[in-house]
Amino acid sequence: MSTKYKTEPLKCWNKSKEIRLNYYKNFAEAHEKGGLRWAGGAWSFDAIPAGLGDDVYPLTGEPYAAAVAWNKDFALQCHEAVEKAGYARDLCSYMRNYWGSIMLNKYVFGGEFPKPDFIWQDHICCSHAKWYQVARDLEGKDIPYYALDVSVGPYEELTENRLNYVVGQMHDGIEWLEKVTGRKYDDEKLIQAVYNHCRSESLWAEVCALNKAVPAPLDEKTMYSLYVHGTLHKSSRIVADFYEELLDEVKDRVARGIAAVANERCRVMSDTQPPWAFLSVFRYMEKYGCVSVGSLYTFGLIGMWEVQEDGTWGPKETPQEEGVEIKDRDQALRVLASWELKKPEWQHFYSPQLKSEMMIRIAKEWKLDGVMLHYNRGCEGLSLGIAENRLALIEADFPVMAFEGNMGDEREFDEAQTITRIDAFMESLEFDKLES
Amino acid sequence: MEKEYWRWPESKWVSPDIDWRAGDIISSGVDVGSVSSQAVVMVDGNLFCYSNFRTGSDSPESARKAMDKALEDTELSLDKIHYTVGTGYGRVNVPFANRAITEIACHARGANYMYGPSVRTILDMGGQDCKAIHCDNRGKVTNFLMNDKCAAGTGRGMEVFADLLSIPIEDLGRLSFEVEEEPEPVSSTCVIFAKSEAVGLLRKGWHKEKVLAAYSSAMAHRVVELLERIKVEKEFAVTGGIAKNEGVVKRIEAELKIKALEPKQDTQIAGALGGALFSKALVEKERGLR
Amino acid sequence: MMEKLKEWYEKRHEYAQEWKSKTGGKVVGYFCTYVPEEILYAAGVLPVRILGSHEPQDVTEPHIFGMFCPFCRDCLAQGLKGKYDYLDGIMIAQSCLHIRQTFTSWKLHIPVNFSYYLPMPNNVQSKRALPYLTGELEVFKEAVEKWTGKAITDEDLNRGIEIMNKSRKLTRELYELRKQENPPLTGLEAMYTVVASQMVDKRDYNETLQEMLQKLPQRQIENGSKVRLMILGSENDDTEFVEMVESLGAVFVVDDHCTGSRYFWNEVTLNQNPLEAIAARYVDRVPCPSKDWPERTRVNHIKKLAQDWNVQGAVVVQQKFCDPHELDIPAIIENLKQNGVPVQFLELDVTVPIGQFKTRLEAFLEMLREEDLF
Amino acid sequence: MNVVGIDCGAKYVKALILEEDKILARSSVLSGFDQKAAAQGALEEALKEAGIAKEDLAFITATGTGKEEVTFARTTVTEVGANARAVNSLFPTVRTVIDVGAEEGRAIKINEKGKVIDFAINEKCAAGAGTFTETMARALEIKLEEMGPLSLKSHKAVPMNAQCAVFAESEVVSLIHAKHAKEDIVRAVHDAVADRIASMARKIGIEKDVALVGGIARNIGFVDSLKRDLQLDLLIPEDPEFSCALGAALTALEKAKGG
Repeated sequence: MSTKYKTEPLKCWNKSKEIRLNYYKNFAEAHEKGGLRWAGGAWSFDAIPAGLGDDVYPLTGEPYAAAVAWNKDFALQCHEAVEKAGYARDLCSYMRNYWGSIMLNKYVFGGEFPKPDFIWQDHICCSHAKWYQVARDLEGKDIPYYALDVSVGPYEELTENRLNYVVGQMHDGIEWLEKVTGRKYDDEKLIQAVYNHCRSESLWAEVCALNKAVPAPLDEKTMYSLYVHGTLHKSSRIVADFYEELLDEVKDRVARGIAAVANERCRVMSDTQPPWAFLSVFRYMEKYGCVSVGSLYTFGLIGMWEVQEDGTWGPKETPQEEGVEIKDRDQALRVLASWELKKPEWQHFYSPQLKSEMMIRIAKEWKLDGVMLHYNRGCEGLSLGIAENRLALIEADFPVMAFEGNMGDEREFDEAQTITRIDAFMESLEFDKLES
Repeated sequence: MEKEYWRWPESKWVSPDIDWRAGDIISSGVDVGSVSSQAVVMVDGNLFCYSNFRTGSDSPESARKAMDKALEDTELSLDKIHYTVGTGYGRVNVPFANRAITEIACHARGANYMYGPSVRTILDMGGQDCKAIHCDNRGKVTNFLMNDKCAAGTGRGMEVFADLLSIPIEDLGRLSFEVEEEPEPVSSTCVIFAKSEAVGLLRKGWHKEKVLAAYSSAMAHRVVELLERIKVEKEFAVTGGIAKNEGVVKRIEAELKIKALEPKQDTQIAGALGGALFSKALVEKERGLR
Repeated sequence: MMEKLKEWYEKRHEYAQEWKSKTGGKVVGYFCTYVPEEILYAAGVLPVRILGSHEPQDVTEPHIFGMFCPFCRDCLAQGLKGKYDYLDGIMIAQSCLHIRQTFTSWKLHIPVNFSYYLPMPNNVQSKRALPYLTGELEVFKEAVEKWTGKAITDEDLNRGIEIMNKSRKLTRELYELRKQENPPLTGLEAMYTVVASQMVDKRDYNETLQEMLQKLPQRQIENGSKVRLMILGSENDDTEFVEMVESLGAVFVVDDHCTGSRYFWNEVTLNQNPLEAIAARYVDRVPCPSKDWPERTRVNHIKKLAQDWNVQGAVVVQQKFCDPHELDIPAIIENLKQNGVPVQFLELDVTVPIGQFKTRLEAFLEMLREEDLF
Repeated sequence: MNVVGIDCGAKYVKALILEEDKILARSSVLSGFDQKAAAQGALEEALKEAGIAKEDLAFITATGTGKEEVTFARTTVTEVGANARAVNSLFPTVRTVIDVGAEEGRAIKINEKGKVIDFAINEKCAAGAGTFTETMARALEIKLEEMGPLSLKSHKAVPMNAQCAVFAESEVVSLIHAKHAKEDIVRAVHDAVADRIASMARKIGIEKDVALVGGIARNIGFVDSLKRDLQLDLLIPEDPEFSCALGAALTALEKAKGG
């Protein structure tokens, strides 16, 4: 078939893969290196345990569980093990993939499931703190567990009292870390980690902003494999540097007009985590010359944004770019907390409007023809208010296709019916299948 | 009118060597389920006669019918029965019953009689629900689980498939093994959608036996999930209509790696039988015999 | 004898409307029992809890995705159907995400002139929670003052505390009576009582309850022979369900529900700073599972209730999709069983298919009883 | 010019032949286990009825869940698109189309040109589809076609809680035990399906006029329940079950004319 644009594989693709696999390997082998393992959520302030030393390796639950979802058979074993133990089938499917791995004592990257030395969690949705409470029930009460609460309302209403609540828990957390690990805490390492954290998130936003270009240099399917680093270890130098490298390559793609989808003619975005075992639906959309250029999820879960002079969305300036020099622990924690509480894919916990506004902005600035909303039965947090988002998008004249599924439990995704929906959606947008 | 393949054979039985007139306590149990109804009459605790018929939309009617059929050619009449326990879905609608007891208690008691006091775990696969029951050596329930949210793994599901494949329901089990190798189970747990999934497979050119195997193993797997939540303690027995479907039972045994006890009587009468045994106990109480 | 409470339960809307015309005061509907009613009473505002109707409904599909609990959808349906049009304001105190959506969608689609989101801390086990909540209550108080145009003094706050504490004390006394071998009231009546207390002016409630507490000891009622049960789990004000269970020869003697004991169990301990005293009460109260971490404090609380009220069995109800409870129930069930309390677990939808559950509960009761059959 | 639209559905395959905008013939055959053959059969029947040969057909368009099986079709169109087109040609004032098939319910919002603005398809659940009423008819031991007239006799609403078709069956049984009149139960069944359909339709926002298509539109009892729920009148084509086939035929006509 005649192609409209040139395409090229990403040069940094293999490096990305390698970093990811090393991450999981390092966690498993931490003890052999005399290091420590900690487990927690992707939202955890991973810059804080960084103050314990460079040999402290995290395992964040969501990306791990997504990796399990890729392995349909193992995922199913996990779900059944969890259901047998009496846990409800409608719970967060990431959580169930994670517990299942513990119950079956199987690490999806090979070997037995590595037991963490301590749990460092945050509480963003009803499930987050409870997730590791159950994990501890399963792995043994002896695992020290600290969780901090960030539920202080939307960023636009952030007050000193609210920030103090979060920062206070961080201070307590550091004392706790010293107590349970017996290690001396190094504020300098914390400060560097905070810088890296902000750098990673700002850089990722800049990469996503480049996808405003037509043709889009990246499609969402590819972005999933790149943004994941931010959910693994955003405060590490490796991730920040990788995003620097990625940014240069994507800039170059835009300059040379390299496309992700050769016949791009229809641009959409999705929402919430995709049904990981069925990313093939994105390939199917390409038959219509349709590309998903991202979503608030891929842009805003780790990307940090702010409105630029010209009124459009762009990367948020890092503290360093703003000329802020972090001098001590308290300042570091304050910078970290207020930075993280601005996270776009979080504001909707307080009002669907905040999310609708951001989605409509993306739809406009990224030049979209329509929106595909994944009503994700696997994640209550990111599906929160999704029905209201749908109404708001339609109100703003963006056609919406809603489809139900589950990011981590394939039993709740109906591929055939989703394909039918895509056909009807494309038909309604007046796109035919491209002859192939 | 096309043949109704889902219709399972109704039955009745009378003991050739028991004379009810010589009996001291004549007790009975009537089980009016959502799909089938049974009546069992015992003479001094020995099985005298029973019947097994399809439940109509009027349960008092179905109860009466089951009892009449059971008593047919016995010269025994209802008024001579000392005590009747009603059980099953329509237990409160058994007009001539002295007391209603749930099918869970009755199945446990009935299985205890049918399979002996060593039974600890009973799987009852009825018309529209599926129960896993633990009991003690007297057949008293100690714990139970019931799937009342989804009809997958129930007799109703099998009827739907008998119709769909135009295979008499009693042949489903045997035919489900006539495949070179066990196919992937159908993915849908909902009876209605398992059906449309099966239609899809048939359209893909699968032969009936293969589709049947795929459904039977899905059903078995579903049931095993229920059993494992309560944990299977030996001895293990299966009652209810599906117990007659080797296609499901053998697959359950394979997945559990436990052999189920061989039934001595019609597995569908377990509930009514338990009712009749309770009736006897209650009469003895009345007479101050215990 | 308990008719008044049943009437209040059934005629909740009529009561609130009468209250408004009688007093000319404002009524605020609230979504979660973490709302500090003390401050609303201090401001002369009537707080009423918004609950569902248990009728099948088909109006929330466009607003709340079907994977969220039926209770939060049922509540929103009441608003969309106009049942609460008399409300002057709505508010929520942060707890689970499900009910939060009811609040945000309500705010979007049903006009009210006051709406407030109180970011009640989830980490109530942290020493940071108390100062934080105290600060938030200060902000909330100011918002109410701005709305009503009336300053709220410490005396007002202490009055609010007194009203709330009294209703808590009295309801505790009522629950104490249920410890008796022959409890003078049924679980259904207890449910009517507590839920009614969430819907009417506590002063009316306190008066009525005081009279009841006088009469109850002499009440002739046969509960002694019945199986003593406890009920716990997700939000549950399903009187039809409770009535069905008790019709099978059981009596509920205690519960752990936010429509039951969890609502009134703890009192405010007065100190010089009323707002801090109130904050302390909500931080230290028997928690909703969404706030019960890192340690699970409810497990032992529930075990103790089961022992003190001498229950023979527990009915654990789980609202479908109610994640916070789904995350505690396995641990609670295990603990109850270890302590010799048999458990019957049920997954509820707001509209209960009674028929399906009846058999299970009958069988459960037979399991606890029915020795006469052997 | 003659064209044909083939609707290859879960239960039936339907063919509809147009001569320009005039309907020449309709046919309907059971899908069975071989949809290809069924589609052939439907086409031949329709051709026979129309008294024309396959060669006389300028264009063939297929729709329905089995549209890919109709190998002799030149193009395909989804049920959503087909229904939009068909209803727009029959009732230009319609802005909302509700289509209830055997295993799926759909709600479609269209503009004055018949363009699809928005649509919703009910998630896998028989409770919002035709199969549900059929299953219930069996539980009640009455014929499907009796359900409609019977439920009109009812003046009492009996709430049905069970959403699962199979459990609704046992609930129907317990309603019978509870001595509810058959007509009231039948109405309850129709109300339950209507409830599901209305709930789905509200997702896209119901705009007047509203049309109901699909076989179930022949069930006056269901129509009554849905009207009551939506509190508005429904436009129903003469042959509601042929709506999809008609839409496909209209698509074919447009294609034939180089549209």
